[in-house]
Amino acid sequence: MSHTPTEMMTIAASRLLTNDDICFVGIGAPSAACNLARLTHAPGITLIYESGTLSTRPSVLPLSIGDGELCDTALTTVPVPEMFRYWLQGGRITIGFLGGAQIDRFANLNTTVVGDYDAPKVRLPGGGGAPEIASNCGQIFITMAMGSRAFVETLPFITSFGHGTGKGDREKLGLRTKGPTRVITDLCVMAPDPETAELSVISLHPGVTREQVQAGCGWPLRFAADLTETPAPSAEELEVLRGLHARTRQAHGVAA
Amino acid sequence: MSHTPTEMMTIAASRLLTNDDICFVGIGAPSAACNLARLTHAPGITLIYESGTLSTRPSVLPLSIGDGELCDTALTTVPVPEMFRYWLQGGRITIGFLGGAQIDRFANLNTTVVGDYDAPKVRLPGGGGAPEIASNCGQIFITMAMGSRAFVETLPFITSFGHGTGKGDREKLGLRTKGPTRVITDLCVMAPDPETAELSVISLHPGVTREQVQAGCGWPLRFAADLTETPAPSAEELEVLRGLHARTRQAHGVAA
Amino acid sequence: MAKFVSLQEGIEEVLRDGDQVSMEGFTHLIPHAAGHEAIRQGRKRLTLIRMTPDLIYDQMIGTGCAEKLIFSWGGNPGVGSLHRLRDAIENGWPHRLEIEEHSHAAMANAYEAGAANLPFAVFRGYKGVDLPKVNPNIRSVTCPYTGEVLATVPALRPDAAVIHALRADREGNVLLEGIVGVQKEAVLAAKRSLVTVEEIVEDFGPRNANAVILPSWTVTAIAHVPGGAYPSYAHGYYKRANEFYIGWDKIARERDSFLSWIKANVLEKGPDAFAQYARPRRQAAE
Amino acid sequence: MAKFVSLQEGIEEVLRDGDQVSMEGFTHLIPHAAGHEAIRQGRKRLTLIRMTPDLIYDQMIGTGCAEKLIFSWGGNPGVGSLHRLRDAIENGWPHRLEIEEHSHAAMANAYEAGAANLPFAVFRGYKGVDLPKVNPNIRSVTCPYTGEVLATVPALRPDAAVIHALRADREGNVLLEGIVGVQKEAVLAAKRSLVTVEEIVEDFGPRNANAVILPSWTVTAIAHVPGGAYPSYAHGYYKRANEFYIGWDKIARERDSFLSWIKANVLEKGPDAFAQYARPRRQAAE
Repeated sequence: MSHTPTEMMTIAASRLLTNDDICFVGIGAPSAACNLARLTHAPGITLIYESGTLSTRPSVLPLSIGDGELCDTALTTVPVPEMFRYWLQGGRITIGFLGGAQIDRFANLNTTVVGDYDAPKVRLPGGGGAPEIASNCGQIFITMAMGSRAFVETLPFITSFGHGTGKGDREKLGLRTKGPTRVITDLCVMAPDPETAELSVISLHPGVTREQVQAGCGWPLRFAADLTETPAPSAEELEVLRGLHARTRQAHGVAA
Repeated sequence: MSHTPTEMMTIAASRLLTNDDICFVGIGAPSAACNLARLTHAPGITLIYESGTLSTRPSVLPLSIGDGELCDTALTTVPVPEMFRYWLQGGRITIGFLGGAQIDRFANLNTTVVGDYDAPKVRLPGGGGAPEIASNCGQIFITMAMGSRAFVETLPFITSFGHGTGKGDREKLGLRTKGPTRVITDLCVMAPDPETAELSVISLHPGVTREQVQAGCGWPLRFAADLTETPAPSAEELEVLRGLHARTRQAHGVAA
Repeated sequence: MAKFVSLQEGIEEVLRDGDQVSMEGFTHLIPHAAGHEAIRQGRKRLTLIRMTPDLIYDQMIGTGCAEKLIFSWGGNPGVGSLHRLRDAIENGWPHRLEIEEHSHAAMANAYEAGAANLPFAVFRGYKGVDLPKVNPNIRSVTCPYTGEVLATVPALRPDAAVIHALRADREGNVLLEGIVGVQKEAVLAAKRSLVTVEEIVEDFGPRNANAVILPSWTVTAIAHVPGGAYPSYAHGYYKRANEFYIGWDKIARERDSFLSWIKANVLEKGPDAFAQYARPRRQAAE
Repeated sequence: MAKFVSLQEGIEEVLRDGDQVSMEGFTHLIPHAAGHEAIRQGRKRLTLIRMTPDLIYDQMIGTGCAEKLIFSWGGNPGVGSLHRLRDAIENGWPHRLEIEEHSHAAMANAYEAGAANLPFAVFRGYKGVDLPKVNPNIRSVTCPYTGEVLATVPALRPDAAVIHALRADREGNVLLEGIVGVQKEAVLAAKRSLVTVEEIVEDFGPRNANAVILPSWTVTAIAHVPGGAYPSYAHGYYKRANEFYIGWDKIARERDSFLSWIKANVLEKGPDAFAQYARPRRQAAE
């Protein structure tokens, strides 16, 4: 079966999740990846949405983080202050998923503003849960489609902290969590270099060249010495993901 | 109908409560007084027990502050941290009821220890909710049976703060609540003097003399210029109070 | 004790020009009908507080109700930008909008502190990020035991809280269920509160002993506004109108189409315009 | 994920000599059976933490399990003194007991801070009272916005939390209902936890969307111990045995009668001694 780059991105992200993970899930690609994992190789995975729903098992993807479907299928639903105090800050989340409008080579993210903060060129939605998701989850997976306006040399604003200016910066801030360990894009998968914490490409999706990846990135990209090819989506992965999207479209009456 | 001093104490306390009050209720005489008020002249009174039960309407008196009866008849029950944060510290309680092993002339209370703290003669239960009830409720009613070992010249330990060493001490601590406004005993009712905040007797229970009251107090007691006699319990008050106690005895299989 | 009022009376009494107001609802139970009434009554100079200022605040900002916004995520969930919010920040239309920006964790903690009558909240956050550089209200305290430096935010203590809830009983107690967000905290933190409800019942009947209930004496006024959360949803009554959220993107993108929509759907309508979206309890959602 | 164990295994695994342990329950759901098992297993040098150390801690202190007590109200509720606690503090029997004393507000906030993974809690309390003079852990911070000085306590982060709950489902999720006290906070604040339950059900079935539930992955071990809260109670199963609380005063008053009672009712018994107090759900309490 052929597949789209977005499907490859979602499937590559889903493969990183295990039965034992407790995921703080954002809307969009992360939600699709987490639920795909739950419906395939990780049926015991625990999904938490910041609206307060614990251990939720939606049969369709939510359009927002507070859809009724999430609550209906949750073990229980807690107030939002409790979610941020007992559950996120409580250190109980193993994986946080983040996306962003912009990312730099150390996996810092911007979702706040392009241009000057006080006189913005483009005002983005803001951080929401991201600043504390980035610091309080055991590790962070980032999913973003590549493009030179998204993968940039310098961020105008750091909304959530990745690896700062390089290895050791998290420790200097007193952070004991790992921060971003994988960036899953529509073209490749990146990971911070063990020595420098700079993102390097560790696998290319099937059919994607180094040049294509570099073209979608605003800084000179590094490639890991043992660069591999991301395994193509299996028939089961594609089937389950497409089924999920089809159910979602039917439920919402929209493309999602 | 004749009545006991304890009945008079409970009834005198109940009369101070109104339909609009929101009471933080302790076990014993306060619980009886609050429920008597609810079953007579103040049916709309709101009773809160520190176990988390909001707007509870028990038909029998609880033996502890966490009896199932309180929860069964409550509007809802909140966790204990929420009780102390949103409800007590939240400043939502108009009346707090306190008792104690010992009281001084400025209505400070001791329920912690007699003798030295580190080598106590008598170890009492401790403060429980009292320190913050005393500071966070709109005003405080104290109910205690008189006796020269209870009404003392000097407290060995201040468990909860009344009026300190006199008028103005609460303000100096930044307290905006009134503190103790009435002490209801088995012999009389006292109130802090408007000028000095020292307790003075404002009404004697029927048949009680000034000498009897002084005999039950370890400091030279002041009597208000307009000293009155506490109205005797009405037939209805006694009937409702005794009915409450009878139901309680039957439910608990014990005297309460 | 809460009094029962019409939506018009409730907004008149509870929400005043110049107020700091929280109209909360975390995707679920967003008080849209109350927002429309505030627009109709021409409220001005409001400081709008909301973790997720979505369509309701886009509409209030676009019609000029707000002079300031305190928020943590301003987008159309699952869809994209809030164009009226962006137009106000980027271009000062219809007039300049001051912003005070936080993270969700900060806002949630600030509501919690407000409900608890504390002047500030402590949490572990804002590490390594730029928001503290542009928001002077983000400060810190040092733990007196470990020496750790933790972030602080001022407690939120709005003049008014406006929320939508599922049911009120005859005594004016208010019940929420499902995704309860920060609404209870917003009401307990506020000086005045208005709750619009789907349904008024004689009493709540059998329920979980720990149900989320705001006692009558914590609420200023209650208005019966069935469907009042649309296009948000009311758990067990009606579902979220996702198509409206998607359609809003087009309506709000241009000033003209936005103003036309407001005229036809807010200014020329009344509170009962929402009744068409109401559904009987437990049928629509199952 | 929580594993299902016998009470004996659960105490062996979760509660170790020298631990700081919270055996919580605010009148309701006090884990008496687990306390007896700890006595039978001869736990030593424990720091016992509890807002209201009632009979369960009186028994553990009298049998020498504890070297320290962190508490806020130590009495027999509605009855009077805890004689074994007093004998330990006043006379050092069976050995010296160190105490760290707080108010309820401080303890409740300290559990909340522990569950929230904060090193300390802030609250408005301890004004004008003597406890800060004898407890160096009561300190203060200054509000960075208003300058107000507020009280602090260190967060409680016990090694072990032991609670009794109503039901667990087959996945090991734990449900509480009624007076829920600080038990959820105690488990979330602790490194290890043991929950004894009245009943194990296939699943919880229809329930309030906001029911108080501890997910399986927050609990170390679950033991099925029907009646395990007696003489405390389990909401909807059996009532509080007030007569036992009253009778305890006489048993605990003298060392001899206490030791005899422990021998006959704890040391010579097993966990199933509590089964006689169990009642089917919703029959005893209605």
